[in-house]
Amino acid sequence: SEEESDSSGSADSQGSTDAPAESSDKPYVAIVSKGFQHQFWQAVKEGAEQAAEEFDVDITFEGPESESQVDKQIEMLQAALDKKPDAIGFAALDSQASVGLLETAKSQDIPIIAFDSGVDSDIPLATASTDNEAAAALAADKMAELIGEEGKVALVVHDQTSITGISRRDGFVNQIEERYPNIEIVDIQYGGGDHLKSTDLAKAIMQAHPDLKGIFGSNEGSAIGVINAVQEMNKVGEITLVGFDSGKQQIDAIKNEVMAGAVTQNPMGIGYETVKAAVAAINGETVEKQIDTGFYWYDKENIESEEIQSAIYE
Amino acid sequence: MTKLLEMRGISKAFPGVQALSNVSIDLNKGEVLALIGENGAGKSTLMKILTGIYKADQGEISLNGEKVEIPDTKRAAELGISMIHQELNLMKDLTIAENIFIGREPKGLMNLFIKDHELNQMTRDLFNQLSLDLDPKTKIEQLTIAKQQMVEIAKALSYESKILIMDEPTTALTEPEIDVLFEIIENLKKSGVGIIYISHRMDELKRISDRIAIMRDGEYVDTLKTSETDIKQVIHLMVGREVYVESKPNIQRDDREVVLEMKNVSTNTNVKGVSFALRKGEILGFAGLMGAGRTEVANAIFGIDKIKSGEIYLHGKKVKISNPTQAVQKGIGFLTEDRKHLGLLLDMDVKTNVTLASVQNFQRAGFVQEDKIAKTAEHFVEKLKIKTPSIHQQIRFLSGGNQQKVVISKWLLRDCDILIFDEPTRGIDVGAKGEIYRLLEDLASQGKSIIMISSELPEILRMSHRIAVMSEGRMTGILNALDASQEKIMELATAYRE
Amino acid sequence: MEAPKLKKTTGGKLQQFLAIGSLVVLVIFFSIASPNFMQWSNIIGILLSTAVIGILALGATFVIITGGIDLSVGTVMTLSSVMTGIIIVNANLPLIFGIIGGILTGALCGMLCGFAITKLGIPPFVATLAMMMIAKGLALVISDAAPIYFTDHEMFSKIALGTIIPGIDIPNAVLIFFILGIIAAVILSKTILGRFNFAIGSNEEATKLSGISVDRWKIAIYGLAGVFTGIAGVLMASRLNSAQPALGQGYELEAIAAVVIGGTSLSGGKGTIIGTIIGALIMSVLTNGLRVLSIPQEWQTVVVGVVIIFAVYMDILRRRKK
Amino acid sequence: MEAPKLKKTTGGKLQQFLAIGSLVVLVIFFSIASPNFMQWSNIIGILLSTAVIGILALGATFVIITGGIDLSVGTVMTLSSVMTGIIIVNANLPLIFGIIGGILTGALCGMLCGFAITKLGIPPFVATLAMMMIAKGLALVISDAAPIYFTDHEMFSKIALGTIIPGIDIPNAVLIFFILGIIAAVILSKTILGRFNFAIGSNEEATKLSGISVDRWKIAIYGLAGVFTGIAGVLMASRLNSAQPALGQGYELEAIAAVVIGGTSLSGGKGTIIGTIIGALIMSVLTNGLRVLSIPQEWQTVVVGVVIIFAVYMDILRRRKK
Ligand SMILES: Nc1ncnc2c1ncn2[C@@H]1O[C@H](COP(=O)(O)OP(=O)(O)OP(=O)(O)O)[C@@H](O)[C@H]1O
Ligand SMILES: Nc1ncnc2c1ncn2[C@@H]1O[C@H](COP(=O)(O)OP(=O)(O)OP(=O)(O)O)[C@@H](O)[C@H]1O
Ligand SMILES: [Mg+2]
Ligand SMILES: [Mg+2]
Repeated sequence: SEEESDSSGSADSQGSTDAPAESSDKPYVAIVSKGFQHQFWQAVKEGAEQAAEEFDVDITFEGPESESQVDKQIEMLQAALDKKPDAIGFAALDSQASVGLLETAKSQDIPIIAFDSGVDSDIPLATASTDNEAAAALAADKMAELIGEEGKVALVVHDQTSITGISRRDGFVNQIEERYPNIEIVDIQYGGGDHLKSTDLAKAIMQAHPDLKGIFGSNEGSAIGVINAVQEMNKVGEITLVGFDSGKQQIDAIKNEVMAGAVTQNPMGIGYETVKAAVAAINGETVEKQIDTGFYWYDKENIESEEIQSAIYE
Repeated sequence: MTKLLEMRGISKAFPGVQALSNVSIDLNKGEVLALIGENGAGKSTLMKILTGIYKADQGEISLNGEKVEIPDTKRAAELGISMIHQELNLMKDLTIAENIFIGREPKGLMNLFIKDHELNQMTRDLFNQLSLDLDPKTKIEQLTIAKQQMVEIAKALSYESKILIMDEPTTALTEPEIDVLFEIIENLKKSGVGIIYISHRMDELKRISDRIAIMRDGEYVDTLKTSETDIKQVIHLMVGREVYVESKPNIQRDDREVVLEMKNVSTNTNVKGVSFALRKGEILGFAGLMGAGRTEVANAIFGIDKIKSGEIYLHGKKVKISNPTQAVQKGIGFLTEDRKHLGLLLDMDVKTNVTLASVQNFQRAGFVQEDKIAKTAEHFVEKLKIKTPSIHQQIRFLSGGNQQKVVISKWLLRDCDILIFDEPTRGIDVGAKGEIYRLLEDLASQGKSIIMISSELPEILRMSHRIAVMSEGRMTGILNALDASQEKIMELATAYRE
Repeated sequence: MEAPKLKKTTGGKLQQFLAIGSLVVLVIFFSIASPNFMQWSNIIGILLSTAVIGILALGATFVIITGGIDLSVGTVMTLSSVMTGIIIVNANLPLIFGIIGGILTGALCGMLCGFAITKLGIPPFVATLAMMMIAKGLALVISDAAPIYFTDHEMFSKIALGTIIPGIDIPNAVLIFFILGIIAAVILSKTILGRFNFAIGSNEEATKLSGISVDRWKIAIYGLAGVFTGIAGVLMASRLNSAQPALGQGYELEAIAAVVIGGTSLSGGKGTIIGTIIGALIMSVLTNGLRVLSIPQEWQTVVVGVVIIFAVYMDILRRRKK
Repeated sequence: MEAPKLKKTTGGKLQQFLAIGSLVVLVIFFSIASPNFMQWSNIIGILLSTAVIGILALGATFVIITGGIDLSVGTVMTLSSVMTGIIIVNANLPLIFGIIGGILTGALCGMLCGFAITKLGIPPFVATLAMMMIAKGLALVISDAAPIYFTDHEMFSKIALGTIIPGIDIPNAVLIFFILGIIAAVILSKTILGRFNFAIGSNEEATKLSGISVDRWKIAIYGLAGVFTGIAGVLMASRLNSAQPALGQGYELEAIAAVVIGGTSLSGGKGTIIGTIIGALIMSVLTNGLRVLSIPQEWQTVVVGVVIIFAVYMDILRRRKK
């Protein structure tokens, strides 16, 4: 889709996202995501763009600035509908709040493909997602293993109310509580995914609990905050860090053994599968209802493996 | 007979200043009591106590023989006391009518909705009584200071109070408005209203006051019957020393070089084809009625108002001055008539205000030389007898007249070749006026050229070498001081008035 | 005082008429640029997305005209919707109680701000900043940091999204916004409260000297703004069919921006409701238009910034010409 | 007449001395409440977390004293760090170019705001709001919405986290903050720029009529504030060892809050640098202390809100007593 420069004349630098539906005969898939600035969503976008090129469709990709902006996302979905797309990819910040628009889409015969944590409704034809809770539970298992199944751990979570924040937090906490009675969760704080705030916050947690054995950072920004914190407090090696998502700093920290390892979803896979399913739906093909894009634990040992390399991003 | 008002033994200290100590005055029905004293003597403070703005430390107030407490302005209004403040206190974004009847609007429907039509009609009726010609729906910010002053007066009158305080009501007014005001005062007297009248214009005292109460340095001096005293004596009691009265020799400066010339200048504001020349060492008086456009001429010179047509020459060279910075760089200084809004940094101290226009001269490599500033400020405080506890005092806390002296100092310090003084003695006491006259004359004799806009004809006549008279934006004549008189000026000033 | 201040003379009404100009230009531009823009559903979408911010902005207009500012509107709105949710869903009381409860929450928060500002002398910025934080925390505390869903109270979502005029597909939220706009305009221009509002913003000292109890009126004004905030909260909850406890932060800036773009001065004393409505519409037309044009999101913010400068500058030029 | 004079001269110092009071009370409280609070590492942590916001607040102090406001500091800071990243990492130029580039970016954005405010007559709120959006978008555009990592430029992280004084474990960022504080205080109180800054904030019209080119000075002041913003951006990038293009929004409110809590008046003409520093410290001590006490986060915001009201009220009471 890069070749066409559109009528509004604004866009070449941003590659394929700016293709307007009306200036092309290609099918158009509007993707409304949960975010767009953060690395994770940029990786989803990249996967989606890959698929768009492969299947020769136009896409647009947008999302609100933070995962609490339920209403902004709805406005984006509304605007997307008004553009009469051939299909919509949608990762709901709050499924309930979007029910009305999803029904509108259904009545207009616009197929919906859900992605990321999905949409709690039977309107979407397919859902390309991973199980955040299970992924966080895996992180909890790894944490427990690394600290010898006992001691104090804390969480730095990116959001207190969004689905990803809640399910990663709960996935981790529940797993620890169910499986590892000797591990105590001493603190859960929320840093909004802001690297700097997460750093200061993780430092305060370490300050409050000098005997802390591990910290889990629930997304890239939180994980980097945790990494910065142990470095600034000179406690590298003393505290076991488990992260989530990827990104260069996290990968480096894992390679340098500052962080023990992290769970990653497959954001590019999510984006790719979403568009792929959308194209299939446009062409009237049947699509698989659940497309599990998976999640992986990666650490120093397996980071170079092909499977991991395809799931992580720098 | 019981007095309408008695204030007994009033004392008031501001942190560090004894503004009033043991002051007593009284007022009869149907009487005008003039309250005079130097700048900072405590006149305004005394009146603010009477209207509940300040609380006296000591002393009592009785109305018709009954002791009263006045904790706030609301109570004062209820007791039938209203005041025209020295500093304008209007809400500039509201209309004239809205200002005058604020808090007393005619209300309909559940006492929530304002009947604007009625409100405007009430205002019109009021203006008719006072023979004022203003549209009630005009916003205050569109009015000149003089008109704002008239609105303040109308507002105070609208309360139909038993006691009316006028704190320097005429500083912004010209003769015709003053005549109107005095006529109003006569009528009020007849209906039994007691009036306390504060002014620094000594010539007014004889015209309207019945008695004169004199204050000095926060203390009560004496009360005299106007008919039994002469002004000289009053001034002496008030100032406690001789004042500068010597009248300048009216030398003509026609032979001198022309430093500033306006040729047929018009602006979008209120200047219509004005031409005049200002010579070196000359004091050129600008006379005219309110709204004549004198301030606007100054604005045009100073680069505040855009010039639509015509030219300005400085030292024979045509110049274009598009903002005040350029004007000052070209050696022009402008003392504005609205000192509160356009002249002073009220929250800053005396020394900063005095040196504001010349900070460049008090710096080395961008750093301000505080000691030099302090020394200079001290010098001016002394020279102009600015009554302030120190040069570190915030301007806000100075009395009106002393604030004016600070603005004058600012321009004296700047050392401009051409100085435009718009109402320079506004609110300044007789003693200090004398000092300022002397200063202006000194400046002129040093070769500075001065445009002095003033609404006080005696002042204009006394100070000017020549007198330019304006009417409705036009220059109607330039008189030689030697053959000028009040009558000739008024004739020219009303040339374009019907 | 005359010369530098002479900028404002006549043309108050004309000027607003012209401020609509910027809006019209935007609408025309987007209509030409994209056939999808000028569609009933999109227009309704724009109006719907204006409603909540617009109502916040209506309240903020009153506060800003006093010369104050209200940073708390975003999170107080959230607190109001959570309160509505608790009353309706958790306590299972009739809708009307929830609605009134939400509005009262807003009013109470507003009056508390007014109290802190007048009686304690805290600057409006600080007082409302503190209220912003307090409301944000409380919304999370009382909701247990989880959304409250109105799914079992079907009527509730009709408040915002139902259509009361048969045949015409205008959601109630939009109607409510315009009705509130009219009410706000009437309050501001025809009532005592409006008059004192301008008087306080114009010269608080002089207003006080005129014997008006400025403190009490200010508390009333902040309380009134709180009522608008509360209504916005209820509408937000209804529209999302859920009370979202983490929403709202950042809305205060959007609301203030709408007010200021609409020509109300942050230094107080000047402002109009119609200006605020136009300001809010400019913002949402711009956001929507750029989305419909599929401009990349990072460029959207840049364009919005540039257009705001441009629109306000045009407005200033027009006024100067007067 | 000592007293009113006292306010401005000796009292000025006394009052700030007392504003420190609130800070001291907080510190003592937290020290007693948690043994983990009063530890060197935590003190340093607090100071480090104050540095970035604190430096933004230093710049904002100048702007606020003119009677203006700068909403763009958060995202301009981000834009500056991205610019630094592009110069150092993408263009592979020496560190110093990156640092200067970042600072100049801040200065340029500041001056552009100043230009829009003075020459176009756009109100500061609108102009800087627009700049906020523009900078936000541009940061994403030029970084391709991806962080830029300084991992191959090891020295870079030393700018914020290295220690220049041998033996004493104070990170450079903290030193830089205090040095900038001193510089800012000197500029504000000893230079012409500072003098005109106060004059403009006190009465812009009167300043103009005294022949001072207010426009030029204002542009300079916004530019100076931009320099501080740029420095904050570089430090931020150094501390995170990466330029994060999506950060920064919201920092402007924290910076302004620090300024205002420090006693600087939003209506201009009044303010001190030491007040701003104390304001910033109060905020970060409070945040840190509550975290160290492991107070649940939703309650933290509530407590911060209440304490801010309380601290400012104490300050007002003390001043009134004078
Ligand atoms: N609010 C205040 N705080 C401190 N000092 C004040 C305050 N108000 C007045 N003063 C001081 O009290 C004294 C009396 O001031 P006041 O305004 O009553 O003088 P005045 O007689 O009205 O002078 P003028 O003729 O110049 O108007 C002055 O020294 C003044 O500086
Ligand atoms: N008929 C009018 N209608 C509206 N505005 C007017 C009218 N006449 C004059 N003005 C305004 O009044 C101002 C000029 O009056 P102003 O009183 O300042 O003149 P002046 O000669 O300087 O008198 P003063 O001695 O009072 O300063 C200008 O702002 C002008 O626009
Ligand atoms: Mg006085
Ligand atoms: Mg005049």
